[in-house]
Amino acid sequence: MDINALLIESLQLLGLGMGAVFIILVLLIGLISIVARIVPAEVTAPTGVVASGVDPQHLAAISAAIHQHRKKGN
Amino acid sequence: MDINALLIESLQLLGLGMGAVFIILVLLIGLISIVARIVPAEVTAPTGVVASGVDPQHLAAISAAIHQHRKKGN
Amino acid sequence: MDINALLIESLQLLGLGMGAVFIILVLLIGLISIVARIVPAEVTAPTGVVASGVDPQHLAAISAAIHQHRKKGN
Amino acid sequence: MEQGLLELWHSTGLYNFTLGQLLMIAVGGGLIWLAIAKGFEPLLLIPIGFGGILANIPVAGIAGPDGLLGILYNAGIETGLFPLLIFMGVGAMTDFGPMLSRPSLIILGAAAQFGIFFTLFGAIAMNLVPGIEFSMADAAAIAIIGGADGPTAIYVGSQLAPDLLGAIAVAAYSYMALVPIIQPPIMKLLTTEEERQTKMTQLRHVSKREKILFPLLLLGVTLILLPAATPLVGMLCFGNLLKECGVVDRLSSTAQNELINIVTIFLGLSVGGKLEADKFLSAETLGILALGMVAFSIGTAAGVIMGKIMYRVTGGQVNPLIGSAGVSAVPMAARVSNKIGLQANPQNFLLMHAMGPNVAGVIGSAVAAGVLLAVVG
Amino acid sequence: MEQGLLELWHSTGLYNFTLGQLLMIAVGGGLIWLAIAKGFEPLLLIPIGFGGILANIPVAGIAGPDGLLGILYNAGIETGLFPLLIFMGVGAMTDFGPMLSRPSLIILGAAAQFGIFFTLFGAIAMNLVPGIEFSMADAAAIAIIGGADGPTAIYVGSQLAPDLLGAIAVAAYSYMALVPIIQPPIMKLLTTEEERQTKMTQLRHVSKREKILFPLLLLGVTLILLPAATPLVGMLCFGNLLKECGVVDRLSSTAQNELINIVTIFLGLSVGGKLEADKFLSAETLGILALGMVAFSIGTAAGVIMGKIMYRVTGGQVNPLIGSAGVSAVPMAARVSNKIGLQANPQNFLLMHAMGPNVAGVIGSAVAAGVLLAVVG
Amino acid sequence: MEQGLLELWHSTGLYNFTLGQLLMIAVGGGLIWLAIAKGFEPLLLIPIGFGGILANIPVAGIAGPDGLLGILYNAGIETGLFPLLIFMGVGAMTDFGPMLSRPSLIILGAAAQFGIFFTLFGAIAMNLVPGIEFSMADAAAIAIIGGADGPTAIYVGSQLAPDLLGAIAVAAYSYMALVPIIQPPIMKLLTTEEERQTKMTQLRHVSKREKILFPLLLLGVTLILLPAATPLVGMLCFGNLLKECGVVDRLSSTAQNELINIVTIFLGLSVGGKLEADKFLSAETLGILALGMVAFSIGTAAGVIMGKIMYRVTGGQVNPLIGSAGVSAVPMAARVSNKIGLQANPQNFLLMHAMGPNVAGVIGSAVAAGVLLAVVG
Ligand code: NA
Ligand code: NA
Ligand code: NA
Repeated sequence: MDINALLIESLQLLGLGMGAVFIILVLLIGLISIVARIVPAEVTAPTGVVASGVDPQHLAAISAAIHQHRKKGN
Repeated sequence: MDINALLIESLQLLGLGMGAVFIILVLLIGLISIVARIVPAEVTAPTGVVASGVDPQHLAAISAAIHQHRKKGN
Repeated sequence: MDINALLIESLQLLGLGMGAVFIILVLLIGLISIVARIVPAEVTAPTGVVASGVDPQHLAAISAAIHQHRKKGN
Repeated sequence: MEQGLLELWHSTGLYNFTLGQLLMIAVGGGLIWLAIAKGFEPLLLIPIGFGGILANIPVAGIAGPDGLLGILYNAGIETGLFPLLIFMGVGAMTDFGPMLSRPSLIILGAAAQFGIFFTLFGAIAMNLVPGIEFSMADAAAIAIIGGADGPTAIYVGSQLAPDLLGAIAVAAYSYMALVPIIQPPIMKLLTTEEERQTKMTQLRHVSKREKILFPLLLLGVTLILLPAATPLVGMLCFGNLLKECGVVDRLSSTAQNELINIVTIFLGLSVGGKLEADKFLSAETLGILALGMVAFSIGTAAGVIMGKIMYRVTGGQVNPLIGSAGVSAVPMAARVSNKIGLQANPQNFLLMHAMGPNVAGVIGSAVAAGVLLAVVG
Repeated sequence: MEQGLLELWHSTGLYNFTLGQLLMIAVGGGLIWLAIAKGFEPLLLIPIGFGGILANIPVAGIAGPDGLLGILYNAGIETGLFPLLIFMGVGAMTDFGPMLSRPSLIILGAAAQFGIFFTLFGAIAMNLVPGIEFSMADAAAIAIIGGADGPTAIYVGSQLAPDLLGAIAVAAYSYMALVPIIQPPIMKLLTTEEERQTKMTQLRHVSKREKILFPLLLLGVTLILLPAATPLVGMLCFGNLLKECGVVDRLSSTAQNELINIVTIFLGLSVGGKLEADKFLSAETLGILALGMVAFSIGTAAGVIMGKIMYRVTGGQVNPLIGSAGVSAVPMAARVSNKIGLQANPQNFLLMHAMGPNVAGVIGSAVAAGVLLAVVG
Repeated sequence: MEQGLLELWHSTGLYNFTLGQLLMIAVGGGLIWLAIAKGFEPLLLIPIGFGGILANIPVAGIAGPDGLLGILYNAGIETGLFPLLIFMGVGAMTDFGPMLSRPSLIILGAAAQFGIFFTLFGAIAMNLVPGIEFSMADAAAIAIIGGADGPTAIYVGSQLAPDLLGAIAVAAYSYMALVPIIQPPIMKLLTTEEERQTKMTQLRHVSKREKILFPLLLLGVTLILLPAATPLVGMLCFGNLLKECGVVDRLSSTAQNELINIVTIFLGLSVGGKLEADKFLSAETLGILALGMVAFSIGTAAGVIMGKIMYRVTGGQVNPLIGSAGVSAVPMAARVSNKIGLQANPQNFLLMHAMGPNVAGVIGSAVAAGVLLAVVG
């Protein structure tokens, strides 16, 4: 491939590349803005408790059991 | 292999498998019980000191040497 | 190779090996001594600051900015 | 210029997507959602879900033989390396003390493995359903879901039925997360109020030396009777020995922290790489999900029934509720036993008693895996 | 005896050295000196420099196919594994919050990628210089230096032009270290004092949920439009999801500490293994160093000019100085924006505002890498 | 049914055990016992002992080419990767300060390598014993035990005589653990009470810059004179540079903690995999054990005698007891010097003075390894 063809190809790539970068990042701007509007404001993040899959009373009971067990030996 | 032969083979495997699981775990129960009886009660775990391969006086001497060395430079 | 040839070869290796070890380590002693004389005495190790590539005022400004930013939300 | 544009267009996802891939990306997203919002085994389901998404991206070939997930799969899953290292870490994290203090309860961890072998039979029977065809190796790989132990399921799945591995891993971890929902109704159905109220006596003290000897004992029994189980059992014992011997704490700490974390990331991603559309979106997957549920339920029931037998034999010294913990799913199943026990009697703390069958269940399913690998593999 | 001595003499470095190897050992030492004494990206340049020394030791063959560096290279660079794992760690360390709080600034991170594509053109044009011959793949691999992102440059370089990898990596990390020297004159040249004094309003609060959704969003856009970028972007998103989801902290911590450290050591050493005399000591390397500088400068200029456009369009709400941060080089480039802003107005803290384009630049260059891999690769 | 039972019976250990395997399992258990109860180098001997047990389980093939230990061996020992990474970690953990503060003591670390080369001669001479046949490569691999340095012994053993590797590693680590028993009688035999009472003057201060330059200096000397030693010496220097340069603390910390721990686990297990009955239970192993003891004793004696020479030459400024530390076995040998010194004079703290020859011995045996690899390999 001669140098002229390469130069033309690289110019095309310049256009394609910057086009792709701008399309994807502009789309991202749009999506981020939409998400920011849709997602409700934070409500003291209840995810933590759900994630552990254990309710607080349960946790209390477990700690109590472990505590009792430890106290008695082993 | 037709389905009937497979079904029979899987039933055999059920027997073999549960048999093996029970034999091994029951044997384990026996061995654990024997070990529990043989192994002497804990004598304030002397393993720690043996493991480090250094007796306490020795350790004291080393710390003293390092301390002295550090005090004097480097 | 008969045992005598092997024995002679291993004796040669003894000479070669100890020679190489002594030459390299004696050379090292010399180089260490030269370096010890050339290298200037420590000047409160300024490498730390250079290494981070940031001067102290700069750091102060950054911390201030982060602090201000954090205080205001996010 | 047009050629360049065309090339770029042909390299977009839009141009190349199949419906199956889109569905699988949704499945991957669903697993991530379950993990984050519902707390479904996030340590595994987030990497698996994300790997599932990456594996179904057209053109990129991330799960192909030269892609990241493919390379990790070949290096760590096909060879068995990753699940065995996870098992070592599990060993280094497990305290067998509660089990050693009352070894008779190990029998509950044996009984619960009935779920595995019953499901093997069920999977073969499923061949009667048109469109489903499970070989004996497939059936064994599916049945191991009933072991309620992730690395064991992945190890056996990768050796016996790699094509089903994605579905098997997803089923195993999902049902492990669902233990608090699956087990209680079965436990209540099979026990009386009186049985559930049974208090258990306090555990005896276990000496350091007994704990050090245990992994060697377990390995000894396994290597004599069932060498095929020794890769799994051996690594569990090795990890546990590192933990208990007390002289290599830095190795023990690495095995149960950094090393298991690194391997978990790699294992999750590469298992997710097996969630390819053409393999996962099939009648077989539905069969696997159904059979996995059967396996968990039967295993739970078998454990509870053995618990009832022990309740009778010991004259009411064993609460049958701890039988369900024998399926493994450590420590979730033991917590469920404790919870149901507390509902029957607020002074009834079963957690440490249930930990015995719970960790025995891990051993039990590793032994079951050894039988399957020896006979079917 | 003489034979033994002769053998030993023939196995000394003295007997075997070529001038090129001695020069390259000096280059390796120079990189280590820059890293320690001048603070040039020491985390990478110390392993790269040391690897460069090891690679040029005669007889030992440390960078050969059976040597340590060769084995690491084949296992981790040729496969893409190491840069992708580094990218996962980067994702787990990156807070996209500042970018999400004002998404419009992402456009600055897009503009700065102009440096990459302009340099591609420049590299091809360099073929007019006698003695230099860059194929399209070579040119693309060199151009990516303008992305100012180490793992991206190494990933693209290893895929498109492995022979140039050593020089590309050295140029990329050296110029990233030189950002505080390269960028300020360009920034000052292109902006007015008034523009530089512009204060920016405070950032809005970004909720946890937005942060969790962002990596999935980014992966979604990328996989639809440019699957070729998904290995890089995917691992960045995976790491970031581990960090933000909040339920797998132990994996996130390992990804951004032990795992990235281990991989950094291996990656640096094996990239250094590509600093072999016959590959590095050539006109091409000088061309790469020159083009890398062009890429950084043009990228910086493009970012600042886009900043000036936003300054006009928004009626003076955007300080053009944050445009230069769009090249990535996180967080150095954002610090430079902050510093020049403070010089114009001591009350002008631009750091957090510049972090937006800064991390957007990472995404931008990963996308650019995807285009290059899709069209050229 | 009978067929299934028969299959299972044929797959038991009971059916398949050979006497040799049972003996080797006992040997593995014995190593673990020595490590736990007697404190014999537990970081290595526990993984090696456990690996030895796993390797001798019939049917399972854990040390075979598709088993866990075989895969780890091929990936990390055959390639030299594991011992070299351990050496990097050792470098990152070693403070060469005491050696730099009084470089003349390095000569003691050179003298002690006489143990290696004398043992080489002894191993060849052992061919006169019927039933024992050591090639020059075997003899060299055995002799390196005298280096009293684990990773060096494993590196040389894996390159020159992989079949003997198990026995060599076991001998090396066992004798390193036995240093407090092997060395004192030799030290006392060769020194007078007056010599042992010699107090040494305090060490000079070593600047940060000297410590940074040292690893580069050492690498420089080695690459010029003995490139064959640069894999080992190079990684030692790299690790030490990471530690001393002060700008890559996160890499240094990973090299001396997580990375070396992970590699230690893998290396120990895979070296243990070489404890196969047919290789280990042979006259050669007895020869290796005997020669290893000779190597340690001769090395100790050579170090002490060189210490006596320095005592004379310096007019009593060097205590000959620190000569024995030249064998390496860091830091145990230095502690032994200190202990014997204290017995002679309770105010005589030799520890830091002995650390100089001690770390010099590591360098000395790596150089000796280079000679063996260059001439014999
Ligand atoms: Na189980
Ligand atoms: Na960039
Ligand atoms: Na030594």
